[in-house]
Amino acid sequence: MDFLIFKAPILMVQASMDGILLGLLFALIAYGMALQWGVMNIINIAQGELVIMGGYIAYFMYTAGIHPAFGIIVSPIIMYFVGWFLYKSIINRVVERDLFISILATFGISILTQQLMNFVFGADVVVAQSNFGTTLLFDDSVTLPNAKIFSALVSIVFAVALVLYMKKSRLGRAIRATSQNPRAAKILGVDTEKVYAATFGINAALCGVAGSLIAITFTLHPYVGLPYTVRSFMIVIIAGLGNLPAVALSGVGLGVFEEFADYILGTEFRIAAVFLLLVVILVYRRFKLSKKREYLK
Amino acid sequence: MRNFKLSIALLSGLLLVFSSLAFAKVEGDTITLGAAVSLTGKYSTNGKNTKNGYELAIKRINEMGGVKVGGKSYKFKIVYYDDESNGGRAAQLAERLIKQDGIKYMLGPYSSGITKAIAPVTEENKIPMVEANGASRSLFTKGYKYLFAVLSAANQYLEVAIDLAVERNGGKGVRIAMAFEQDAFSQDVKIGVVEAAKRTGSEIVIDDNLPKELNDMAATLAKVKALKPDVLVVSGHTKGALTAIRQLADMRVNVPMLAMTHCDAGKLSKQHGEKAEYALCAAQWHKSLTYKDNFFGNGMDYDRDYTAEYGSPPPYQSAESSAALLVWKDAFERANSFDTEKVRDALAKTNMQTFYGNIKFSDTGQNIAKPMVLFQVRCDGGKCTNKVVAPTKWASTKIVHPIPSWSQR
Amino acid sequence: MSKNNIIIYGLILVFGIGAPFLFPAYKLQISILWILTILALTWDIQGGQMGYNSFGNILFFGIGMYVCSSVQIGMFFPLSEWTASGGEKTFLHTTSQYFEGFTYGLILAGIIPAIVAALIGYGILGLRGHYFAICTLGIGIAAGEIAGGIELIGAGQGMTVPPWPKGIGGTELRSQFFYYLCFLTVSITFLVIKWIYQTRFGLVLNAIRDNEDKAEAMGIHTMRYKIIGWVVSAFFLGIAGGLMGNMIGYIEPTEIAFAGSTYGVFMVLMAILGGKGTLWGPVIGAAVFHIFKEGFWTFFLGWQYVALGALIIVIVIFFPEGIMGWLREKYPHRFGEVVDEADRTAQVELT
Amino acid sequence: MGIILEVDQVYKHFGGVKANENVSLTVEEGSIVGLIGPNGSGKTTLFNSIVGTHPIDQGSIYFEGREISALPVPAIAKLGLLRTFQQTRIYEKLNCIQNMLVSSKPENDTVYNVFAKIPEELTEKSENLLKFVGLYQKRNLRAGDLSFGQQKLLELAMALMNEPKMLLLDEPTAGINPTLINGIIDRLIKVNKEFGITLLVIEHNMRVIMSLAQKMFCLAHGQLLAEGTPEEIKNDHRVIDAYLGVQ
Repeated sequence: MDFLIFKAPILMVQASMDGILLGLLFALIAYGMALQWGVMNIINIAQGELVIMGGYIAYFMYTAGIHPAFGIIVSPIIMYFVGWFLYKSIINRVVERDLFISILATFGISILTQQLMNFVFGADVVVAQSNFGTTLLFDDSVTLPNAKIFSALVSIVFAVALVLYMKKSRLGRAIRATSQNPRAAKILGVDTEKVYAATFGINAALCGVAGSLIAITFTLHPYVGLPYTVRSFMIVIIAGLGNLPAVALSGVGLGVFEEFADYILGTEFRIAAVFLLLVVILVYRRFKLSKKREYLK
Repeated sequence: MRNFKLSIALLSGLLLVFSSLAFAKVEGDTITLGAAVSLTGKYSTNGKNTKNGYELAIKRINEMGGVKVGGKSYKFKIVYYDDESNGGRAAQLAERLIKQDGIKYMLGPYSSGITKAIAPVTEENKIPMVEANGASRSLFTKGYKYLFAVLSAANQYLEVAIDLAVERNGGKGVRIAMAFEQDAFSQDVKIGVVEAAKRTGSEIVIDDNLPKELNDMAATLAKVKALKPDVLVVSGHTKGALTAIRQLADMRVNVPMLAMTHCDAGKLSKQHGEKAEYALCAAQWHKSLTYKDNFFGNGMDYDRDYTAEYGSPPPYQSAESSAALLVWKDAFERANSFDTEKVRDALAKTNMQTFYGNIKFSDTGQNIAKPMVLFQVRCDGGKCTNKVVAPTKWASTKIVHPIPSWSQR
Repeated sequence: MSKNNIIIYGLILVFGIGAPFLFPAYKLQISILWILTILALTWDIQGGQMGYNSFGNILFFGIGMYVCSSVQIGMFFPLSEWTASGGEKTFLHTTSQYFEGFTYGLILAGIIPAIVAALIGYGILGLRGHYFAICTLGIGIAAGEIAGGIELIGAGQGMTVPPWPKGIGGTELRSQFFYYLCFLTVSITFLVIKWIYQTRFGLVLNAIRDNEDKAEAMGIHTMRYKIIGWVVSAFFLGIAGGLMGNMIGYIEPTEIAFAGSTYGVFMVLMAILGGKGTLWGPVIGAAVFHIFKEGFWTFFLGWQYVALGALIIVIVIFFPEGIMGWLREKYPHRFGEVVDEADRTAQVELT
Repeated sequence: MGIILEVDQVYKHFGGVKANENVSLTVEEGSIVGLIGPNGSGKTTLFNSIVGTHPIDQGSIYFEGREISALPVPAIAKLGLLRTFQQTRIYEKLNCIQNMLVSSKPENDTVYNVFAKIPEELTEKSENLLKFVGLYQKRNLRAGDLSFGQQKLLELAMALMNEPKMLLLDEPTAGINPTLINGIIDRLIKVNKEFGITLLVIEHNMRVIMSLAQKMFCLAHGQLLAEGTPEEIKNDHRVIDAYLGVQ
């Protein structure tokens, strides 16, 4: 336990700001997960690996001399097709099956992609430089890397764009219809197969965007996907499926929680705190529901 | 159905028996060594560096006539397994190498934690192991007789940096901020720093342990910013080094001295360029050291050959791994025998110079003939290199201290 | 017991007892096979028989491992000194101390995880389906991270297990000792599990899997059964953990003790591969998996995770019922699923 | 004969939907009572309220004079108040015998009983009950492989295995081959007479309910619309209106 944060309140401002910026980035990944969870009823353990893969695309643009920020445009396009391919080759076989099957199958995809990334991209830990500089606030006592601010802004822009797309476009409406009732949608002439493929593609594309942002704010390594998967779970479980403002809010909440946990419990318990929060939230909701003699469905 | 069970049970038994190819320790003109290295998982970066080091040395030794035992020339060969960056797996593989594959001579894995998991196995089976990447001091207090490490112990890594900071402070104690990963190696480095702090009357103001799945150090660095320590020490393998530099620069954290490990393995100077400038890095080896041997020449030559072979300059992990094979060769030739006991005794009496440094083992198998080096990342017109600053004997440049603040860089 | 059964049990017994002499080089491998079998068998109590797919059972394995060694050390020496500075100080157990410590350690390694299971069971087992899966996944990972932060048990540096006492015979004796202990444990585990599947308890577990609401509507307090099922799992897993820790000789929080990404996943895979929800499925699954893994895997050198990933995908997509499930589909009559044509009298009454 | 079940002014809302509103009814011990009403009138909700699947908002429910509205599902079932489901609920991966065995009266669930070998008498009893419903030949098949109608019969047998005092049946003849319906009616009467089990039956098939019940209740829009003998209900114009959708 460390109470430095209470002695130096300015750290609270720093922690909150860091948490909010981080949380918006998580929310972007989580939104993809919520989307495909809601539409296809698939829990995708390979979410984090898709993020890292997207990050490597940005990194390779960077090594080729292009500013990695352009990754947010290129990466989603490539990742959309990666997602589409994954759907067509594996996911479509687990869509209408038990959730446990989808968890295990995507876990298989996850370790397979980790390994392939290790071969293709190399085992080195890499970073892409954005050279965006830093914003200093409150007489230099709070520092915000512009790369993080950029990430948060991009997350917001993509999220808003996606919401509009879901509302306005034909495909977006078909996706929403399918998420509400796949059978009814099918009867009304929606090609659910296509919708599923597109949904998984969009999910992968969102991961691609998030990955490019991670390439310029954190580090990339083939084996660091899992924490992102788990965080998106948490956010989705707190926020529920398909509700973007709630996803954004709980993403920010998680980000801030993590930063504060880091200060108060110590960095070594940061990840444990995230996982325990997941457990606590689930168990709390289970007890709350059990008063109504119901359970989490 | 009963018959199915029966046949499966039988099949299992048979497969288990034949599931492994047999390797003999010395067969024809090859001496087979065994190694479990991390080709996958979180240590895959350095596992690969380790393997590259082994491979390069084998190639060189075999090209240059191999190992001469009893008037005959033998070639080295290594049986590798992938330990998946997992100590439990590594211990199992070590046992497998020894028991099933008949390996009599072992090379070390990457990382202290995994070496700690393997050492009890080799020790019990009385199989000598020359390891190059397990620096944990506790390896050398257990009385292991068959373990030989060509590298200096982990606690020495950053002690020098603390001493340097104290010296710069006019001999008075300094305020230290520590961020160490929760793994065997980094925690051992921490022990060294804590001891140095005690010895010099320094105060530890931040003591953060980083999780293994580290991706964000913002909180630790914000504390550093608030408390303004005199020296920040970071150790968290490659990812820790890269994350620290990235976020130090991004958050504009000014600290008079920054000391860390794994700078060369993380290719800090290449990946972060000027942002990494002035970082002090502990290393087992640096190419500018003036040691030399007959196989690789001096450090510069090794650097050149390694780069030609693998496309990037060698981190010290590779150099020490190469050195391990030179030790083996030397020991075999002096023992002039393949008997493990005789080879072990020869290993214990090792006293040689390699391009990597002098090697002489203490009773506990630790290399006591070689100091750690400290280099500083220095940039000149956008091109950054690692310059040795300590020990003074090899210092190619004077240390810059304190590090200029970000606004002046 | 049918004649075939006697032959099978006899063969396994002969193999189990004779293996160290028949295949001395494979002693550790076979010991690990027994441990893996325990993992698969105990996982199957939840995942297969009860329908609660747990990803967190590794928790009990890890706790057992730490409890066993802590007791072994703590009974005779100060634990904090043993683990301080990464285990630099060495203490030596005498022979009697070693075995006394080990006995108590192993007993507590079973009991304490069982208590933990009972304590957290009420909260966690109220979750169903994938929420249960995710929650247990969270617990498994959190446990490793927390253990990595506790100084007393060596934190991230891990903890060395007491070495085999000097003067009573060397490596051979040690590996034989652990081998037979593993075999004994797996035998007891198997027999206990076999027994409970034949009782009302086993039937209730299956009922919970097939329709928990119905079971409750029929007056069964399902929570009690779920908790007891978990406690049984935890008990044997804990003992397996204690054994494994001693066999490896070194404990590390996230890779050896709470090794969710290896043993935690393997136990699920083995049970599914063999056929979850059957008695023999996990045993066969463990054997096939271990042989596949040790036989071929190590030669992929770096590609083994690609192979494992592909294997997982293929198993869950094409053989979700596993080997036993597949056999059952194919030869249902061999599993006793027959219409009793002989007795038609009962039918008359209704029509 | 005393009153075995009393539902007293029960309210149950789901969000804005008033599923049960001020429902009161009583069932006499040893009788067969029908519960009818158009679709969505709250019959199944009432069943769920009685056996404790969800808590009720207001009111109280008494079973053998004991308030049970706050008890959890298994506790109520243990008192001897059991229900069957409209969509069958059986343990599909277990065979019929196992389905029966696991349904035996949990009153005897002592630690010893739970972990001891299942006694022969129970197996015998299961077989007899399977004979009673005509499933004896299929006793070794997995319950999931049975037809819907057979599953319904199995579910009935499972309920009998549990030796309840009162049984709530949710549409026992829905989805069953019409030629078998008479057989089921006979069996239900036998259950009532021979086993002495009180029955409360939801049924849409008027012929069935008329030949079974001694007393009937009719629900509409969550409220109790009418009660009386089958004859009275049959001629009650409010009931007919409710079924025809006239407000």
